[in-house]
Amino acid sequence: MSDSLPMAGANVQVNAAGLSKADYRGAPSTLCVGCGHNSIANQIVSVCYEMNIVPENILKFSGIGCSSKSPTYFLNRTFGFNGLHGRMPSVATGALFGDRSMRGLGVSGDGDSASIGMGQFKHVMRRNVNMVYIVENNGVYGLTKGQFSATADKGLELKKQGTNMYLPVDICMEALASRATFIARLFAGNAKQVKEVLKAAMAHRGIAVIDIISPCVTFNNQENTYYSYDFGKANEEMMHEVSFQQADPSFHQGSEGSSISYIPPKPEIMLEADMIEGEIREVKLHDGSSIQLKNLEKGYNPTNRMEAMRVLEEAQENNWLLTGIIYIDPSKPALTELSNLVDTPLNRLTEKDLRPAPETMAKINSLMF
Amino acid sequence: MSDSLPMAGANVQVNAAGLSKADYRGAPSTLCVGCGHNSIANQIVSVCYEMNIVPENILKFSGIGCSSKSPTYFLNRTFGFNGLHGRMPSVATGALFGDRSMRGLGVSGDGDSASIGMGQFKHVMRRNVNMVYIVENNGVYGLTKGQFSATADKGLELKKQGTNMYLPVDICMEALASRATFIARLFAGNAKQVKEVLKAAMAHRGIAVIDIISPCVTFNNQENTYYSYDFGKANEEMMHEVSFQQADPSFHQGSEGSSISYIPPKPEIMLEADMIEGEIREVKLHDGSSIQLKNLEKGYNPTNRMEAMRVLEEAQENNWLLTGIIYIDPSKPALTELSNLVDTPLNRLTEKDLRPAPETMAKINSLMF
Amino acid sequence: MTERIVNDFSITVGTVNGSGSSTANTTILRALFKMGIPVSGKNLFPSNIQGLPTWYTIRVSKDGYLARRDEREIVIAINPNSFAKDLDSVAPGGAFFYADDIKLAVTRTDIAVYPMPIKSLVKSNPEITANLRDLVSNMVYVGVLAQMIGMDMTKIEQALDFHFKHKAKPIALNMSMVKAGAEWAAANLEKKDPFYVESMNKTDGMIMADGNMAGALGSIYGGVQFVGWYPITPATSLAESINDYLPTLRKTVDGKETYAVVQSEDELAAIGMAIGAGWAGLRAMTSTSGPGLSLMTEFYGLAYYTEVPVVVWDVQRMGPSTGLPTRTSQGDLGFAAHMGHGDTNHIILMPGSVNECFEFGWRAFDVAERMQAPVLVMSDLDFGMNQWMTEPFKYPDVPMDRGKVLWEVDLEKIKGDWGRYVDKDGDGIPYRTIPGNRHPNSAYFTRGTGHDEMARYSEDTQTWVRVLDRIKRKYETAKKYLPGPVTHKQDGAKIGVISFGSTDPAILEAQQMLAGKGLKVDYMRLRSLPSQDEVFEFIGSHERVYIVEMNRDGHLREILMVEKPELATKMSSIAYNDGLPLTAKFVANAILKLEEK
Amino acid sequence: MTERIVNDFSITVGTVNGSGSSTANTTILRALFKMGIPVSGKNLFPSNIQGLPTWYTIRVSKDGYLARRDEREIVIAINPNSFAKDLDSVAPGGAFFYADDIKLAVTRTDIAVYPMPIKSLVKSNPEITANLRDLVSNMVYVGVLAQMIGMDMTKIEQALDFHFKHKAKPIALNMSMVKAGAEWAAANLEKKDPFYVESMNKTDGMIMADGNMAGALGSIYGGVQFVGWYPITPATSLAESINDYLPTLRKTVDGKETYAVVQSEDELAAIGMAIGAGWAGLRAMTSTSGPGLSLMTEFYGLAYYTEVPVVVWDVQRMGPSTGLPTRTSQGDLGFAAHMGHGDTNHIILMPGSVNECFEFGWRAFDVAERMQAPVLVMSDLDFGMNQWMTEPFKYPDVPMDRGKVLWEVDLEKIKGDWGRYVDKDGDGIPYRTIPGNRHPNSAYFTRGTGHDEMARYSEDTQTWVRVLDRIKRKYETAKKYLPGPVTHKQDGAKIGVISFGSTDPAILEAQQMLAGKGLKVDYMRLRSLPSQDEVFEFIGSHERVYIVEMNRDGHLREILMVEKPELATKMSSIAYNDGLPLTAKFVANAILKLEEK
Ligand SMILES: Cc1ncc(C[n+]2csc(CCOP(=O)(O)OP(=O)(O)O)c2C)c(N)n1
Ligand SMILES: Cc1ncc(C[n+]2csc(CCOP(=O)(O)OP(=O)(O)O)c2C)c(N)n1
Ligand code: SF4
Ligand code: SF4
Ligand SMILES: [Mg+2]
Ligand SMILES: [Mg+2]
Repeated sequence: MSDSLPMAGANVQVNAAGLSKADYRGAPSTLCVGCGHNSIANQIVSVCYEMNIVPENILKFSGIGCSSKSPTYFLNRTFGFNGLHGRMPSVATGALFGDRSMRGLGVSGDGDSASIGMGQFKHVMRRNVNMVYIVENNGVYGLTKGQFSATADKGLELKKQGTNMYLPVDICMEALASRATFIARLFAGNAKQVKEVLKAAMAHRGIAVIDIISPCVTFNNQENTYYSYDFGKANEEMMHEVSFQQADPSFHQGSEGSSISYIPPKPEIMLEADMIEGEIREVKLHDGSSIQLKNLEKGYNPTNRMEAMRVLEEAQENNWLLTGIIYIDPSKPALTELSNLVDTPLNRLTEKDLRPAPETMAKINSLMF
Repeated sequence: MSDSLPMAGANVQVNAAGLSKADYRGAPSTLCVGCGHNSIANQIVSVCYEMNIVPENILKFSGIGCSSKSPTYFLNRTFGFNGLHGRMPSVATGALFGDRSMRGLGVSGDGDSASIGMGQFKHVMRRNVNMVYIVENNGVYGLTKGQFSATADKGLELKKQGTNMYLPVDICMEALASRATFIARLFAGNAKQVKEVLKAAMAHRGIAVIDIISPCVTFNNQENTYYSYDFGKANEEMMHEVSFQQADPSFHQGSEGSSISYIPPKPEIMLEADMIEGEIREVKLHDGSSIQLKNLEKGYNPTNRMEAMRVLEEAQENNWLLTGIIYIDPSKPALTELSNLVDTPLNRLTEKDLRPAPETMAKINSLMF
Repeated sequence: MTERIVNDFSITVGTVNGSGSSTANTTILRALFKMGIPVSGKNLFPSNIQGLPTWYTIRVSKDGYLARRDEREIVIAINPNSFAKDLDSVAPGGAFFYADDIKLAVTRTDIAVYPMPIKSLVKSNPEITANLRDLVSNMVYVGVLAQMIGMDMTKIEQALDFHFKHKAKPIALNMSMVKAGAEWAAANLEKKDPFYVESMNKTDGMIMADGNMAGALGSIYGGVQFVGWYPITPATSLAESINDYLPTLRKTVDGKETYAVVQSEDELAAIGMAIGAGWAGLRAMTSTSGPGLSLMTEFYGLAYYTEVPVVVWDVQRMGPSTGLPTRTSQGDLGFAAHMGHGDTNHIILMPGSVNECFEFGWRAFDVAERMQAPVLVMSDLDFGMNQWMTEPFKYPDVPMDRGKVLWEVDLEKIKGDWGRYVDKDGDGIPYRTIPGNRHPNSAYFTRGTGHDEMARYSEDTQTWVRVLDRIKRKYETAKKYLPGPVTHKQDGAKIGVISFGSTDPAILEAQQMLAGKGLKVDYMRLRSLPSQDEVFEFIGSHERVYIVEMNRDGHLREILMVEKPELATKMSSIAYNDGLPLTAKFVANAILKLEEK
Repeated sequence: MTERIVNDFSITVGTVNGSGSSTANTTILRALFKMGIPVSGKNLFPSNIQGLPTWYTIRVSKDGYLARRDEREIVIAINPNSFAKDLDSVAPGGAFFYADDIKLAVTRTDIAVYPMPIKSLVKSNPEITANLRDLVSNMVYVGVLAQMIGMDMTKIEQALDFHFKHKAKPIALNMSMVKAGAEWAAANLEKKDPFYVESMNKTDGMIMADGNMAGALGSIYGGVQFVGWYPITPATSLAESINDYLPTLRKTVDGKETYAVVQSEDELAAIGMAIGAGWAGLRAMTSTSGPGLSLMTEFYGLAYYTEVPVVVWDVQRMGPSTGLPTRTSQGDLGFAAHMGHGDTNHIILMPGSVNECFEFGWRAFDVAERMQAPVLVMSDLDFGMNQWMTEPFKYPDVPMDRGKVLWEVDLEKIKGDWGRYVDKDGDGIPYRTIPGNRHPNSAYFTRGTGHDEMARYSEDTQTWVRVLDRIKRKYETAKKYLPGPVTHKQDGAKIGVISFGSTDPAILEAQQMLAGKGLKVDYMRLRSLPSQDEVFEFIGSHERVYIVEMNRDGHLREILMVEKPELATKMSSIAYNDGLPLTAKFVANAILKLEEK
């Protein structure tokens, strides 16, 4: 309704598009406090504001999952389609033909893209669809309460799940194999880098795949929640016992095994200082585990596929979370540019453009035997 | 019926398993004369015979396509499941738990595995399911009469399809990204190499992905059929005009555009002499185009992932069809070995093994509040 | 010899898949059509590319009956592997032509038998090089047949001229073999059967086409803008024909395209893309057959609940499962009517002729955009891949209906006061905006999860019920936008027949057969679901109604019974499906048998 | 004050998702149960993980009624965001407990109002460190409530003891807050409402469990050997519970496993794996909900036509599309009955209690292997995720039925003379061999394409019809292997009610309500499809029959009408679904209203 639309008041700061930051907001988040996905949504708002993007010139897409709920939490003035689990790519592919002046902005999860959505994910990259494709990667199915996704680390232990036996799908390696034209890996807690790379991705034509490690503060590695660094050692055992109705696979099990009674609110994990090129830094997660962030080296050339493979392999061997723009190929035309479409957006064409002239009918009939 | 079973007679040659070659045969092929898939089926028969494999110890799987029809044409005495388009991996994954002493032998196509089946294909590799997974790769959908598959070369032209705009999916690169434990690429016409590598694949534990280039003599590049090297130049134009009811995208089109009236039988393309390591050889196809076969270099180490990526990239840049065993990792346990299964095949367990004892019931009930 | 039987029999050619006989068979069909004789041609082919037995059957019918017949008066046997079966299949008193290089015994004496020296005639023509022989050899039987039943040679030449697009060389080459066959027959064969053709004028103003091409052209005249598709028999040629014709019919003068066709990686992606495009304001479609339709289930439910216009063609083949990919069926109806988990109801268009395949091709978009709903067009293999005589395609007689769409100007007029799922007009159909609309109030969020009238996420129970009930109401409204049934009455008939789709010619013919036996029946052909009142009035006003359909379980009857339980006991099912197009005889016998009870 | 109302009211707690109140609520439920009072607990939660309003409602019923009630006699408000709504929802004369740190006005005067100083009580306990406060604060309202309605403190302690598996520390900690609440209430609150609990013995010998755990245990006692699954609410805990219990219940003495559970990449793979395993002779299953079921459509049709035993659990949630993932429904029935393109018919088991979830857990495998068919077990969120009082699980009373399987010895006996799809016994069920059988005649080729009795590829029309008709016959045979309906009669009743699944308690209660108003109804609960004759005898012997179900379109009625058109007009639909479990009042009122007409 018209009154729900935020309008920039007289003394509100506006960008070059004449819009205030409020014009880029979404609905309030219903995700967990501290979820990495929230900070990404915030960065999207900032990026669009700072880049003076008119929200109506974007199309939002997502699949199903906590991550896929995100598009509700940014860009209220942008059309959005929250589709089916794993099927964001196909919906986006079709929709972006409607008006090819629009850029797609998709948010998916690791379950959504690497498990059920693997096929569509691979093919949308191959087609170089004109969209930013963010994978909010937490190695877990958040919305269904903590099962392994295909990007879960081998050896990870989860309640009710046991130990993950498989090596993780590497989103960036998959993107390389499928010849995505822009590939980056980021850590949600590094807001500055997220913002910078998102800007580059928005400016790219064609598909920009961004694998953002976005820890699930509620389920990932929950087994070890009591090792969490900001919880006092003294209360560990107690917290554990009190907070979870355990799913103990033994005869002593309670009967409500699958529900989690209490989820302690946690602050978002954010880097305290900027990282420089090539730097390696250890970041603690809420569950007490840590990740090694490594920025790409200065002078790294992201236009060389072999190099990209090399750094990904190297990072994997060293257990680094390599961040930055890993590969970029600005030369390949996006899908909508491969066809020779009329200038008018297809969805503004009218009967006159779309229905062949009456004269053609007789000609067609004459071809039928 | 019992009389349909071929039995080795008194003076029939038998292998160490006491079986004659006839015991490995399948039904007569209904594929086109000269189809690469036929020669692969023949090699499978030879390999199993020569390796003294008891046919009942194998399980055959396939999806849908000309290639996926192949399992009917070998190993009549082997259980087989011709499932759904693109879904061979899941059926095989479940079935191989029935009796884990069996090895799976799957035949799929490029459409079946790289288009509709991409997701399952990627995940079956990640799980290291205990099967040989052959992709009979012709860059085209044979059974539906010649559309581009996801492995079609960029720039390829096909009748009714126009020009392929996308880079091909590289089956071996995908296998590497998904950490398949045995990866090879072959050319169906190099019977000797197919046989050798198939033997190695059968002997491997876990998944052995074999990308076999297997030209579709009927549809691939059919536009250029009249350039075919063994058809006299003089008749080219005539042959073309006479043999196809053209699907000319113009007003002059006939009305039965989609059917092909006549398919000239063609001999299978087979190498005339063995190739040596590192050799590069040009092979002409029926459609007049040619491929550059390159055998892997002597001394190539197939246990190094980075090396494997390098040779694949290099081959791709040089337009070589690189053949041989590209990668192998014999150390990873197959899926059925990851669990600690009982020795008896699961499908031979009886009620005694499967139904918990009556005493347990009271105990379970006592846990319910 | 018995009396001459003119223009009323069937010709069946038994040949080998991929052996090139389709040019020959089409030439016979086309020449007969050009002689003014109503014909229909059906290809009974295996799910294989080359080497297996295939039959092509042509019905020649002075009365204009187009249904398949089981009886084979003339059989031409070219395939040694099906020779015995083909010989067996000739109706007593019929004629059997065969390639004389097939060294098998012809044991029957109740038919006329004509060996044809195809191989030697071809070899004796010096113009034909070795590699062309197989190709043109089929033309010999065209010539022999033409001579024996009296086909017009000039019409054969015209047929070849059309087929080879006026290219002199192949026309001459093929024609030379036709003539060789005819001359040899004239010189060597004695007519021993009663079957003849004679020119008439019953095909004037008619065309021949297959349903997939018709559907493709219809879609183009309906302004299709986006096609996402995945190959599957027998639907493939629909999308391929769209691809073929689009450039000529729809490119702008400066060669730019007003459409996009994407061959997707599978059917989930095909419909996903089409839904995305439909949501973004394009006339969007996909085409598939049974297995693909099953895969589209989840997305179809999404389109239903999010109210996205999209057209899905189901060119049916024999299921369940992979089934018989090259056999026809109407077996998807029951599934399609309930497609998607949860409560759904769907709009289904059911063309009953190749001409209607064209018409529903464009109309489907009007319905989809008007109703903001997925629309399923159910064709089948018989329509889709066979040649049918039909009325010429008619240019759409109504302007495009783009439904309730609000663009920038519209929003300005109403001051942006708008909600995506508000039922402003009380007909269950809300208004929609289209992505790309730059009005700051235009955007809304589309989701398959619960939402309220403003498209906001909602888990409120009453909102859920309200929205779902409103959608149901929308499908009531739909009835007035859907093509109604077509009725063929007979004075004083007390029993009725209801059917849909490609059974039409068999039933029309059966109606005459039954009338011949003194049984009058009224026949109503449904063209869409949900059904209009008319349909139930028809049922109500007859003593008994037979619902005829090509499936095992009688799906249409089930649907109609559920829609009107009061009339359930009036409806009897005649459901049968062996993969072949229905015959009039089957229908008439089935009705007679049930009437006797 | 009015009269005491004992053991007959509802308690609803309005709280925040993820805030830890589920331990508190379960403790109340369990303590009441241990007091011998029939209870049921239902969680009404949003599709989110943390932060949104959630309600937990407990029905206390001396008469043993387990259905949800709309009336809320006691409401405990902990969530500021739903405070107003919660306050509004209290029935006149009811009681409202709330956390006194919520600074909102309590405006109603027709109810008893009890503020609770939760925060300050927790803070004042020195044993509770800051980070534990949120966790245990919910125990305060347990204590306050216990004091005010007279709950037995020892039962609460027992409940906590059970919950925390006899671990002293958390038990003591939580109990201290319960006591603090109770003591504070005793000292500060004056009883102004009429609601009390008193111990009774009506839960003796009963258990409480949720349907997913019951189904999981049932599957394990049914010998499940392979589970392929993909997470989806509300089905997830079924597979997870199997995973939990398998090691204890089914590992061999030397720690080896007799089963495998694979979390697949999606639902297509989940059912594909299960079908592969079922084909290979394992008792195989998958579990899912609506969207997953839609995705399984193509594979389900394959299992139907290839005759592979496999069990699929559909724990229904609200559809169409993603719908309301945390709300209950019976809306998948119509779709499931026709699942898969082409002609199909399916076996559906419909448990009507948590106990039957256990029973059908094992029975489903017997049916699937006996019938060589996919079997769908339709549960729903209300069963799956809520706590139900139920009879203890009963150990299977019949040995496993592995169906018609031929191993090596069997084949030797019959000299290998065997065909996979031969109907040797005339009941439509063929014999099968299992991969791994080493007899040289054992192997056959399984395919979704046309096949003959020997499992050979076939496109022959008659073969196709024969095989498909035989499969249909098999489903006639099925009826005798399926659990029949359960009937609750009332002397002299002329009208009947038919239902299935989790509506059972509401209908049983409605039956009593109606009897109270002088309307006698017989009630039949269906437990499987296709339906046995008994069902139609029931319908035939009543003047009218109301088919009650939780969906919009009345799917069960549609199915029954189609099965017996002669009785169609006797069946009226009472179909309603707002995502909440049905109430007796709704059912009784709906029937009364229709009876008045
Ligand atoms: C077809 C289908 N299957 C399963 C589900 C249930 N489901 C909802 S979200 C989800 C997983 C989401 O995981 P991910 O994409 O990693 O997102 P996250 O919640 O971790 O951000 C699943 C399995 C569904 N909605 N649809
Ligand atoms: C769900 C589904 N979609 C489409 C088809 C139709 N179809 C049959 S085979 C095939 C392509 C096979 O291509 P490929 O795997 O490359 O095998 P080839 O015939 O080339 O050997 C398709 C699309 C089908 N059977 N099922
Ligand atoms: S469950 Fe995990 S992924 Fe989902 S919102 Fe909470 S923290 Fe984020
Ligand atoms: S169509 Fe191509 S792939 Fe299929 S059988 Fe013929 S040659 Fe082989
Ligand atoms: Mg995730
Ligand atoms: Mg192929």
